[in-house]
Amino acid sequence: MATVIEKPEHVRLTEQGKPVTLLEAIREGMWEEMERDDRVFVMGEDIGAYGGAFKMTEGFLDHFGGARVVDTPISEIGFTGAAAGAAHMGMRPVVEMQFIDFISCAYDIITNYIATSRYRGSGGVPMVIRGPSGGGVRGGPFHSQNPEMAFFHTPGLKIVYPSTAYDAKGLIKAAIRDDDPVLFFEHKWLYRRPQLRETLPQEDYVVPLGRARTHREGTDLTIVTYAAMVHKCAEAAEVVQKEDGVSVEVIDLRTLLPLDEDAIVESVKKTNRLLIVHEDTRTGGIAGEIAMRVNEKAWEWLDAPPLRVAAADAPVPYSPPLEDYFLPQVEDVVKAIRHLAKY
Amino acid sequence: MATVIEKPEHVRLTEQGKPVTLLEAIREGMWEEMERDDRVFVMGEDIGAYGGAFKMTEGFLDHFGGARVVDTPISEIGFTGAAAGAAHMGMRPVVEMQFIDFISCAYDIITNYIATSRYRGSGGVPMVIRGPSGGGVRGGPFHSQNPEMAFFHTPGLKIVYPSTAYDAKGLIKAAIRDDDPVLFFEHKWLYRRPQLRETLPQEDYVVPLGRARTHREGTDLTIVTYAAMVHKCAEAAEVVQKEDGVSVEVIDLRTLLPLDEDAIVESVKKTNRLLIVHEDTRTGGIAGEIAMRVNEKAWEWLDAPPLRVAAADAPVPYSPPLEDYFLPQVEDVVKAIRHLAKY
Amino acid sequence: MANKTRARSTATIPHGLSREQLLEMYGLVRLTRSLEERLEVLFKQSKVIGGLFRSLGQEGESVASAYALRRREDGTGDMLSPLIRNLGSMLTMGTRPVEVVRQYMAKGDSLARGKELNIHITDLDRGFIGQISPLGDLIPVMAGVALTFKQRGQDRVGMVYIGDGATSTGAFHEGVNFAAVQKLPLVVIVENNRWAYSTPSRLMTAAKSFADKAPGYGMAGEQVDGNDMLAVYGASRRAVDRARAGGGPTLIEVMTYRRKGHAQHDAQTYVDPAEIEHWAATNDPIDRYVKALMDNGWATADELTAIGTDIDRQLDEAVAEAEKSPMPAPEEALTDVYGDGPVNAPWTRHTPPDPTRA
Amino acid sequence: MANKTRARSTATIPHGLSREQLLEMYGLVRLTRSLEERLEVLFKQSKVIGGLFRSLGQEGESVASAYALRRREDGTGDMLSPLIRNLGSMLTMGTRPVEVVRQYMAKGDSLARGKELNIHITDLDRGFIGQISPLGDLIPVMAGVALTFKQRGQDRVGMVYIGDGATSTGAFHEGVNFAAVQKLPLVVIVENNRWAYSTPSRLMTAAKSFADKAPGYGMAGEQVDGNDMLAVYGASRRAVDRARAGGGPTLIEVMTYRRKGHAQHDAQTYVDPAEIEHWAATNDPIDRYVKALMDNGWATADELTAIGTDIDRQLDEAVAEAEKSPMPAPEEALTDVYGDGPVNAPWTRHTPPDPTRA
Ligand SMILES: Cc1ncc(C[n+]2csc(CCOP(=O)(O)OP(=O)(O)O)c2C)c(N)n1
Ligand SMILES: Cc1ncc(C[n+]2csc(CCOP(=O)(O)OP(=O)(O)O)c2C)c(N)n1
Ligand SMILES: [Mg+2]
Ligand SMILES: [Mg+2]
Repeated sequence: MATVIEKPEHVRLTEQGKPVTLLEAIREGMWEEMERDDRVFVMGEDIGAYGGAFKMTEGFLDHFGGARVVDTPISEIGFTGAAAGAAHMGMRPVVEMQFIDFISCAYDIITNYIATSRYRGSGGVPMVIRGPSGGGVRGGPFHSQNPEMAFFHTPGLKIVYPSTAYDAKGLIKAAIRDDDPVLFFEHKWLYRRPQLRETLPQEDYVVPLGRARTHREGTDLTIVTYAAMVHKCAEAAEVVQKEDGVSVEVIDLRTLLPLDEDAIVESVKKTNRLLIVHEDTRTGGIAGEIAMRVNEKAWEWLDAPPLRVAAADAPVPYSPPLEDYFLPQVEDVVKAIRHLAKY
Repeated sequence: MATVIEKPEHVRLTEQGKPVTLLEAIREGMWEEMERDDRVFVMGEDIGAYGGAFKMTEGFLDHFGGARVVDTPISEIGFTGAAAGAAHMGMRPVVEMQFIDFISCAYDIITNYIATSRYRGSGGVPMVIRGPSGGGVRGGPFHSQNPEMAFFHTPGLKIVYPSTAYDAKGLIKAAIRDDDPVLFFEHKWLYRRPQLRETLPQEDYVVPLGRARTHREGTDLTIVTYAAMVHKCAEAAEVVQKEDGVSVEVIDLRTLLPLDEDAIVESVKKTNRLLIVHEDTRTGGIAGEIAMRVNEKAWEWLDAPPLRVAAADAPVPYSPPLEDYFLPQVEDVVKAIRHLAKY
Repeated sequence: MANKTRARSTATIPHGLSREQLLEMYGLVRLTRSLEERLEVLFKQSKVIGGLFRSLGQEGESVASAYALRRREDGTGDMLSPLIRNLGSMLTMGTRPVEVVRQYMAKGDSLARGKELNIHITDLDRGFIGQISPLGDLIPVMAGVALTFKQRGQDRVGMVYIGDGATSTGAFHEGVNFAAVQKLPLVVIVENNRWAYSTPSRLMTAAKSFADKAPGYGMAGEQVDGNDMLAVYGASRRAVDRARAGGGPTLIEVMTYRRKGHAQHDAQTYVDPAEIEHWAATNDPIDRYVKALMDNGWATADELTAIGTDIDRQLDEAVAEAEKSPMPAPEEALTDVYGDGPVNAPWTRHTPPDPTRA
Repeated sequence: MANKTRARSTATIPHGLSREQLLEMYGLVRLTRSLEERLEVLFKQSKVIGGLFRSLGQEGESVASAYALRRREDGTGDMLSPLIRNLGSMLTMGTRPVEVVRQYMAKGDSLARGKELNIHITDLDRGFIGQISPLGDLIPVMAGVALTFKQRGQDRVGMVYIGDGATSTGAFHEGVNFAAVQKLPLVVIVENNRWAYSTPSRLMTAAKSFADKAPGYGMAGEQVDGNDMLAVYGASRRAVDRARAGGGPTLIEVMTYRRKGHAQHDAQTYVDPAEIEHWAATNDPIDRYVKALMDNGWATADELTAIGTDIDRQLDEAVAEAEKSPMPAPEEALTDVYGDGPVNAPWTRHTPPDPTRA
């Protein structure tokens, strides 16, 4: 196929059987969806000739042309709203927030217009809003945020936050194919981590939305987490396995909304202990909802209180000693596991 | 004092020893603070000559003049941001959202600029953002919202949501005097409810932020709630008291952020059963955070799982049968109390 | 057949309109006013749930602007997004009165199934998209609609209304700028009715006119007498033609006046009654249109009366039909949140969850 | 003393400036460029944490605009809010180089105590308020600052910068409109440096100029050659005087050019190198200013060299001092969230909570 030949090298890695980073996986996923479905298009700031601040859409403009790779003014309300309008007309827009922090500028149009459209009778709005999220890169208060809880409380939205290259590709494809608006968060600390390189299936696949994944099996304690913390929790799990003989199961939520309650409940019924870990700040974080679901469905199975490890209740500070103190670290998770294991 | 003489009748009710509504209590509180402190001023849409959509500031323009009663264009970002600037210059602005739903338009500037100002080193931003909130008045999806969870997750903000006239007045005064930004939500279904009329102390008083109130004492079960639901819960408590002999304690949070963890924990240690009730939608509602705090501080005292009654996960529908089905009702609370009491 | 009933025509009809079209526009504007009057009666009978917004005195511009669009019923025509005061535009696009009454009565078979209020209604086939309350949001949304027309190479046009007050919103700015930069086929109608709720123009903008905003976006701009239906049609038509020809967006400021309060509860204490009276007496869009039709010999009094009688009958039927409509079933509160099925019912509607038996 | 060293003056100095002021402005713009060069070195040594933004080629307008303000150190002067590329404005307001270096190095004794980055710094006494990353937000904030000047009857003025790209934001629109309606003493400097990150002007606006936006807000507007420091000073001075006299806000578009990439990591692949070269060779603000000073006999080469030498020495000291500054203590991450005390430490820093013993 002519179009395949034209593909730049860096979106042909999977075809060549090469291991890809999380960033490359998402890029390939978007590229493939754009090839598969001419309703799909991308829109955002500096995504055309420049290829995006993180080079996610590098080569897209040349291949797909300006009608499907739309550079916008600095207008998060403007282009997010425009994406909704295009979706009404049958398109499947994927918009990029240059940094996910700026999604806050479009908060009204996302929660009030887009999320409620189907309910109000204006039809479903199949669109994806994606962008680089998360801390640990010395980005300071406005280039490090985890925005999930600003939207988790909005019925009508779906929220995805992958932790592996395989999932990232399968989930971005599922998100683009979904008939409802999906917020797709990409942890920038994971984007190019060599440890996350993975050889992906050559054939088309999706990872269904709304389904958690067991990242690591275990019998003594369940950790529910997502995004960058999946890897920190897995590290902690190794430590306690080795040093304490405690077997920890790590559940990667992958999709936060809708929440895979069944997967959580099932694991808790097996291990009887629950720790929730999120990089996002503590008060009002997702841990509460998870605890509440367990209260409702599996409280009798608990041998210890569900506890949490999270970032401190503060903006994300810039200076390394501050940010490291602010963010949850592996040793915090280890400490919490030990506490719960001997509870 | 000359100024007192000039006060319109409807802000002199307390002086005359008359019982006031929740709306009148807030109005009096603002008036008194403006008289007490010339740094305080009000700003918003249609708040001047018109006195605001709910007539909260009726008479203010005549008395305090245009420099302190500022009518604005339809610009939630604009006037909220301007309030922050004025606060930097030593003022204490109180801005009105015509309906609190439109606070979403100012989401970025509130969460990113205002909430973080002190942390970033730009100084505290003493300002109040207030407005009519809540459902049950057939207002449809954009005149019925409970916005608390959009902000509960933002360190740096305080959130107040009163349920009685006494508290409303004392809390608006405390909010205006506070050195940090306070979101002050006013349930419009309570605004003019005759049952809430109360004769207030003639002398100046404040209700401190961050402290819950025991609305009704009880020994068998604790309900943690706030705003309009306080009254629905009290009604449910009466029902089960009479019909089942179950003694329910109702805690009115009053301030959601910072959360009065101690009051919750103390009550739970006494009753050993916890029900959380909020009018806001279920997933990601405040119930989760409360459950998590109890997990952390009083799990051993629980004889039953903390459960919740909340609105359904949907936008607020307009038609009466839909809205009634959507909102938590007294009978739902009764049902939940009975379930927990015999757990 | 139309020829047979044609009145003696003394002036040529402007803008390439036919006499039939002039009469159709009359019917639409008359229907708009009469339907709102019916709704006001229903409101006073407490049959309208929630608020009611009147467009009295500005119905003409709604009808005349929308009339410039290519109206189809199969989703291939132009698209429009009406505000609460654009009932006339919606009727022009083909909304039936019974649909409007049902909507205001929060009925289960209304277009929004009781989930949304007043004329926040969408019908993609007939070409209208419902606004939501946060003002300005539909500007970017309609820019996106127009973007797809351009992406797809369709010669379709979008039209969106914005109040003088709502031009102050960030959404307006971002949406209009996006449309201008992308040269999208979008017509933005700024309805300058002198009031935003209780706020007069001078507290909304310091600009001499809202049309002055157009050069700041690099788009065409025009100010027009909003109560002269033919002038509004002409300006809208020019803008629509420009858009269809790839000439990009246009901002049209229509000068009109809101003669009623913001909504039913607003007693308009902030307005000099003489001012309202003046507009009613000298500058009513329907009066002016009727005069133009008669003075130019485009219609006879009898013809207009007949149209009016027919509308009144239609409205009797519409109200009767809407009154018979059922309210929605309570459980419908939980449907249509997502495309893949209803959300979980709140557990309190059933037995509370029992963590011992899950 | 100044008299003794005065060069032979052939032309009168415009805008009522003195020779001392001209030299002070030279010192400031030279300091700006040299300090950024130092920062670039520190960046390459990985001593700057996070990004680094250069204002190369546009330092002149920062200094010259800020220089039009009444600068005090006690919180009674004018107020300004600088963007990342307005290091020159901050230095003009009295920021010391060591403060800037500490800030970029994320030191504990920087003005933001390591909590915020680059030149997002506030000092209310010296009259500057730090921007935050979401573009446009400081326009309404500075409008509020100016509102208080008006409320308090103070004859103070606010100045705020906005990039060509950021004029597209809703915050810009709402803030400027608010200032115009309220006739606030605010000067809005639109820095048209032709780029917003990689986006050229034609993708940001379809307007002929950003100054064309002014009439749409009913405010004064002016376009000025941004690399002519005296012209920028003149325009800023007129706007400041107008604001102080109660004439309301002004929008000044300064025409300049961003010669470096958006930040250090940006290789500017989207720009024709010849274009950058052309600007560097023919239209550098410092070169032009030096030429004006010399051609008009307002300064001698020796004087300028002496100023430069002094600055370089100052910068050596500043960098050395900043390097010695300590990083913040980790626990400082939790302070200053609220005024009434630090937030609870995250429990994981201590023993996990024990619900059996609370
Ligand atoms: C963002 C936002 N802020 C406030 C409101 C409340 N509100 C509803 S209508 C209105 C006035 C609108 O005036 P205008 O835009 O001139 O339209 P008109 O009512 O005159 O047709 C206001 C302030 C709103 N709907 N949305
Ligand atoms: C609301 C928002 N969206 C996106 C960004 C990301 N961003 C940072 S700087 C920039 C370009 C700014 O261009 P311009 O306003 O022209 O200023 P300049 O860099 O040229 O000085 C962008 C898109 C942001 N900071 N804020
Ligand atoms: Mg209006
Ligand atoms: Mg620029």
